[in-house]
Amino acid sequence: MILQVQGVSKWFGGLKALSQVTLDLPQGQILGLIGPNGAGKTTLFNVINGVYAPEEGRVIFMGQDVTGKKPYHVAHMGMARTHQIVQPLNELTVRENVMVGACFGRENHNLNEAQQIAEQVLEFVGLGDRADQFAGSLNVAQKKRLELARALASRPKLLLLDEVLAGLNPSEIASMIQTVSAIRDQGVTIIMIEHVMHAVMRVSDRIVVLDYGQQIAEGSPEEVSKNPKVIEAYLGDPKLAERLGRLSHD
Amino acid sequence: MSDILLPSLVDGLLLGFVYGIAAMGLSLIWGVMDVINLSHGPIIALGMFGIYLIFTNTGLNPYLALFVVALAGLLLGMIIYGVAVHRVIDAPHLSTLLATFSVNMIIIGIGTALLTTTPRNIDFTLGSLSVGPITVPWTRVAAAFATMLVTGLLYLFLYVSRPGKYIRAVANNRVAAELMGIPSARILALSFGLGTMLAAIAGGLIATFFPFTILSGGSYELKSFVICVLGGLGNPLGALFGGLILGGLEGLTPAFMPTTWVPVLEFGLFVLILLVRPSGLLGSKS
Amino acid sequence: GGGAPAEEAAPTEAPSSGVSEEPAPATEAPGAPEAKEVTLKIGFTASVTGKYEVSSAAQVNGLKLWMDSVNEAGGIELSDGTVVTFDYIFYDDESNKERVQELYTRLATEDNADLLISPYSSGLTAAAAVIAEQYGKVMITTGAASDSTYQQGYTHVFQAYTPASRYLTGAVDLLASLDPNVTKVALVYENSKFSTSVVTAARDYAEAQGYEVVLFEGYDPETADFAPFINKIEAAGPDAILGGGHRVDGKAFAKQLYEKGTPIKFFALLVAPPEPEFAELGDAAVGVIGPSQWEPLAAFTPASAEAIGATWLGPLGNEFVSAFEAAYGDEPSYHAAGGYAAGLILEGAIRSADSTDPEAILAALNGMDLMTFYGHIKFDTSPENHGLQIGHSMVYIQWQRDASGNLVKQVVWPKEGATAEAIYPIR
Amino acid sequence: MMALLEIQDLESGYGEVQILWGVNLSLEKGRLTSLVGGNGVGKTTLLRTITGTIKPWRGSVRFNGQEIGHLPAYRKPDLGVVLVPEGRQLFTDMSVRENLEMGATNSRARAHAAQNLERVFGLFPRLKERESQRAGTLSGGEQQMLAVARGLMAEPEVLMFDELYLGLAPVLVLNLFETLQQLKREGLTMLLVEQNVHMALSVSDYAYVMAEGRITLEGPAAEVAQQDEVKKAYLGI
Amino acid sequence: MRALRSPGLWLALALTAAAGAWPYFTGSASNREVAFTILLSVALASSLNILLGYTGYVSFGHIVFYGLGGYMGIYLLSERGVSLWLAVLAGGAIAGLLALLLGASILRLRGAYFALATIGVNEAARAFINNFQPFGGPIGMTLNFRLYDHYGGAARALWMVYGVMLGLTLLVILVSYLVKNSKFGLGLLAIRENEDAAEIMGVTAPQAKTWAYVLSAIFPGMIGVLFFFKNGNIEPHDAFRLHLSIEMIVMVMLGGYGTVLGPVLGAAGYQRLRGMLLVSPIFKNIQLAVAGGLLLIIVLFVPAGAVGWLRHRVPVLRKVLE
Ligand SMILES: Nc1ncnc2c1ncn2[C@@H]1O[C@H](COP(=O)(O)OP(=O)(O)OP(=O)(O)O)[C@@H](O)[C@H]1O
Ligand SMILES: Nc1ncnc2c1ncn2[C@@H]1O[C@H](COP(=O)(O)OP(=O)(O)OP(=O)(O)O)[C@@H](O)[C@H]1O
Ligand SMILES: [Mg+2]
Ligand SMILES: [Mg+2]
Repeated sequence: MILQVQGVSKWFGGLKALSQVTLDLPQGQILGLIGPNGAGKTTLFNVINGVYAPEEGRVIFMGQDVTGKKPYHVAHMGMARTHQIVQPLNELTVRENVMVGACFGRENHNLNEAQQIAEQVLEFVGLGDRADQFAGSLNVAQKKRLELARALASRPKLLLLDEVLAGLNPSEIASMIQTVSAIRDQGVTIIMIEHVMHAVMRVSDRIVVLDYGQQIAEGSPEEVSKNPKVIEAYLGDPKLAERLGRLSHD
Repeated sequence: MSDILLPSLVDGLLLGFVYGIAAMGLSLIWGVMDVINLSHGPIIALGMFGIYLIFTNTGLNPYLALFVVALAGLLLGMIIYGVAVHRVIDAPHLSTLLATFSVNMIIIGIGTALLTTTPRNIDFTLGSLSVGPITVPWTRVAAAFATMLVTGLLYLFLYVSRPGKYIRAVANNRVAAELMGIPSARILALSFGLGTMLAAIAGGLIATFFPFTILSGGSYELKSFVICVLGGLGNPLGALFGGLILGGLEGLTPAFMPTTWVPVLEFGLFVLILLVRPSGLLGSKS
Repeated sequence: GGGAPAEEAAPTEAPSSGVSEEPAPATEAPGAPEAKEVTLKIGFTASVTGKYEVSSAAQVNGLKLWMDSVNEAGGIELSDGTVVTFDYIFYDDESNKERVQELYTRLATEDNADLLISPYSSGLTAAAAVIAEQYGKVMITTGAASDSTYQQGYTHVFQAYTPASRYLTGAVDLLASLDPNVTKVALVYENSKFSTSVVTAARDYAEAQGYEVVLFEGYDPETADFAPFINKIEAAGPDAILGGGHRVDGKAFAKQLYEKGTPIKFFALLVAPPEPEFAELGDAAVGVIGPSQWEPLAAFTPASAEAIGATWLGPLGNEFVSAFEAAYGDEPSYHAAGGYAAGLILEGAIRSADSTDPEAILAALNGMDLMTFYGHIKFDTSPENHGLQIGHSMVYIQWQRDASGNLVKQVVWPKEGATAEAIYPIR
Repeated sequence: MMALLEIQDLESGYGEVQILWGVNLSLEKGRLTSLVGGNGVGKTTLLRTITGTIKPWRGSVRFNGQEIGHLPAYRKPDLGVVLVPEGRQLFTDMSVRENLEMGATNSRARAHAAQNLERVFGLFPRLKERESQRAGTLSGGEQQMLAVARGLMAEPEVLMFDELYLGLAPVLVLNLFETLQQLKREGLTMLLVEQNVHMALSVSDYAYVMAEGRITLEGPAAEVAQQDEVKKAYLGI
Repeated sequence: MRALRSPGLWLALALTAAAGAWPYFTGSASNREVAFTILLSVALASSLNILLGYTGYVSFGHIVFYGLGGYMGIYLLSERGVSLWLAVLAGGAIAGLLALLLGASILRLRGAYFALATIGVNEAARAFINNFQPFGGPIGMTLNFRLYDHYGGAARALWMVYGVMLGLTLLVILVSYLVKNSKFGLGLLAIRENEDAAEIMGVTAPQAKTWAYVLSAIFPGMIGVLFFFKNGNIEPHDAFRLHLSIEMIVMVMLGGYGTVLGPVLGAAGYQRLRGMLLVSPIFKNIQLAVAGGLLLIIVLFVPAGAVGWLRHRVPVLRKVLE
């Protein structure tokens, strides 16, 4: 198990954003994390990588208890993430943004190595021709790719992807899915938050569904998509869901 | 010693009101526009001279003159905003600091040339109020009342009135405010004007009981920084509260230790509070 | 620095020779037969901006008035026929130390000033003194009362003011003469260089006279609100208060002490009271005593010079006052008189040296025993305190109401110069 | 039918970089129009130019026959031209409720603010639950709901959405689908800018396709969806 | 080292060295004094830039390090009789130490609150020294003129101090450059742009910030000793003058924050302008207002600072102007 989340709860004032969430993640898998808006998915990421300390429960990463450890601590151990609401380093160039990931991530590269890694990774995500631009001048979709590039540059063991597909058109989604699979094939374990159902269903080995901070379902994509609780809370009316499914699978 | 505690506390608190109103101006501009107004001190001093000049030349009651000074402060602020700040409000971080610093230099430079640094005093008194061991000049009591009134009005304005909410919206996200139909440039000018108006009022009130020079605003500016932290940025009630704490502290400290230690304690405590409650005593936690 | 600077700087290394190598007209060979005119340049910085602006401006006005009167009178004629006139050059020091040395170095080297006057305030003067001494330029200090500057081994710096250590001692004497029964005094002071030196000396003096110092406490220089401090003073229950600091805080202190109705018999305050604008305090000013370097009413005459065997120089007090009023429109303060006196000191030194040679002027200053409208001038020449003023002493004024109810300043001490009896007790 | 908003030969960009190269587009009254196109082709830039956040370089923007291209951004909502911007642009330090109030600042919407508030709370019950929470702490999807709701509060005549569906859970996407139909029935003119080309084309009446700062294709949505180039480029088929 | 081959570094060093050599060529003590003021500002601004420009933390009270260093140095010189060299090192050390202690605590604060805390620290330090008798309390300390004799008399001593100042300034610029072009510097820049994101990417922000703070404090501490040694005396209000602190920020912003050359140009330009106005026959009586007006014009029309503006306007210069 590369990651174990054991009975994690997180409150915001009176709001219990996460309630006794438990999951185990074997190396090399892709875990899909889905659920309605405000279910606590991003919050779970924040707890896993140390942005928030949970009130209850433990997070164990690569056999070490990292509950309440700072984000940079887990980053050094090999955890990287992207942000749903993009966080570019605006007044640095795209390349420098990625170099930060390479320099301070798991492999602790020096500047020269980091620069080479940055070039590779930027090519990989399709931002190669924008390397010298300031990150602030990218548009939102490009910034999302930059997020991914930074995360990859740190050569992570575990990658947390928060809605990387949002804002991409279907053909772009298709290519991003390939990218994600390729990353997994390099041995990186991935947790992926997504609302683009057909994509999650296609790449995930397993899916966890959150609703109001509770784990309401867990299983293979097949199982989860048939789960009535999931259909009610997340997919909506089954008939419409079916139609939606058709639309997405065309 | 106990017989000096009460009078000193009263003295300190009364002054605290005025500190509060001075800080409110700084806090408003800082909290709302993210502009650290380094011309705050000189504007406080201009407020003092406003009252002084009106009073010595026309004999008008200082409290009536305060209305004139307030209005002039508002206009001056809007002009300063238009001339010196607006162009750089979107420029790199801190450019506005330079802009207001230049305004500071200009006001102090011209002010020194025209008004000299001779200490001035308004020969105006309402007598003193004596209750038991406490003797306080009425002017200070009046200033406290004026401050409460202004604070109340400002609070209502910011949190209830429409333009007040616009101010907070523009402060938070200018692009969005424009998209919602809010004329951000005008709103920013208004905010800046309000901030300087408060500074001018504070100066006017101080002038009714302390002698001053064109440079006297400096120490109130410094205290305003402290108070902003005690009360949290952008919140008028917080500023008032912070002012009272500072005033109370200044009043009581001399009873327990040499008076020269007041600033050590004041600023030491200030840093300490910042460390414990990083967004101020009244600010939201974390 | 490497070798180059030392070589480059060689001319300035030895202060005394540095000056003689200057191509200053003053040092032309004495044998020249026809009468020459020599213009000596006086350099200084003034606080055109910043907190010392007012006092500094007065000082500069006084100095200019002296210069104009000397120049208009055709200059100083030396026995060899040389006529000495003066010119000045000054820069703004902004009331802070950052550039004082830069500007004085410029005055001493670029501008070739022959003689220097100090900036206003002890702090700035201390920085300027390093430069004056280094270039071997005579500097008359005025508006700089601290004793410490004259304890650093300087040989070219001479003080026109009565030093801080003797600022308030006369007030103690005055109190003793008014009421032998008073024993409790409070010494309260601005926690800054000048006032701390003054009250520390005054405390020692008062204690030596048998007074009980019931409160000896400073307040921060930025203080505007004295109310809590006054409460503390009241609790200590002194009969007399001595101390203060500068102009703004002094005014605020006096005003609030009055408003609080503190029962006090005697109140002597530094710096603020002699200033004309102190009258703006109205009733709060009445009875306040202030030490002053000089007052328009002080009457030093050639006769008083003779009495102590000193040389007399310059105008009488009333002549100075009317000339000053004619030139600038208002009554001169002691800072203005100090500026004029600094000029007179230079003039006296040149006259007695009968030369413009810097060494000769220096020697004349060391031996100076001069009386002017400003009072007696004599310098300590011991190595420990060289340049310290030992001739001059303070006068003490008190604000009183005259017959028609107007506020006026009266000299109340020393007895010989007094123009009125001191009001006592004041409350 | 008449065009409520008519855009002709519009050119604009950032600094010296030109992004739009003569865009022609018109929104018929009461119709739901969508604008689709790949990443970075200038869709957002077009919306910013229409609202006045950036100034048009050339060309015209007419609303109800009146030229509005030169007006500053804050004048547009008064006319009824409202944008739900990309990246949401919420007042993150203000509460959910205050954000909604700020939506209704223009002169037309003020009077009906209370009614409209009821309505959007009906559409997004989650916002009602979070009424006094600071907008910046909402989840991504909740923020998107708030942005849409705030746009509706402005009582627009023309409502433009930049990436309406971004980050919304499927269940909400379906709800919004219904909502759009409802708004259309009420006579609202809408422009939908989307990456989700399937969704956009399936809900709208008319569609434009944009590439490299120009409109390359237009027509009824169903027809556009059948075009080979569209299928290839955007539908991933 | 790739960094040492950068034209940007050499440009900044060469400009400073050329300006610094000017008094040596003219042999003029007056020029030396002018240059000293400028170098002092360049060094202060460049040090501050490490924190303000690279890390994005606005230290309003940075002058506390200069003041404290100065006090420590003068104390050692006049009361303990140590040599100037030791005093300068001690000044730097005490400043660095204070920054280290403070860093662990106040660097947790963000944005405006950090700025305010630094003001508090400066004022508290000033007020404390004002009451601290070993350092002379309000009277401060004065150096005996004979002390300069150890350094060949006052004249030589001042040339020597100038030489040290020049060396120190070049060192600060070098350090500033090395920091910017190091991995450490990249971490600082990331913190400046978005501290939370930087931490998530693995930048150990608390540590990095603290070291940036310490670095930016050491030099002002050493410079303080030099200045007050030259000045001959030290008093609390001169040592902890908040105004100077603000001027440091102004200089950094004028030249362009976050660049190596920016603070150099900004400080030199600002001091030159002020220096010229002070001695200008026309303006000297209202020099403050005129300087303010000029500053305002520059700020309004070149808000990114000189270097920022040049980099923007003339992209080819980006390689040269770091
Ligand atoms: N800092 C915070 N303070 C208060 N409430 C918060 C905070 N952060 C998140 N919340 C609330 O916690 C809940 C969970 O938020 P979270 O961002 O984890 O949702 P999510 O599952 O990622 O949703 P989405 O799919 O919309 O992004 C939401 O209701 C949100 O409003
Ligand atoms: N603020 C800006 N400054 C400079 N260039 C920008 C800015 N915003 C966008 N751009 C550039 O303008 C081009 C068009 O961007 P725009 O955001 O209009 O595309 P879009 O069609 O909305 O793309 P997406 O579907 O990814 O949102 C892009 O190349 C982008 O990098
Ligand atoms: Mg989320
Ligand atoms: Mg877009």
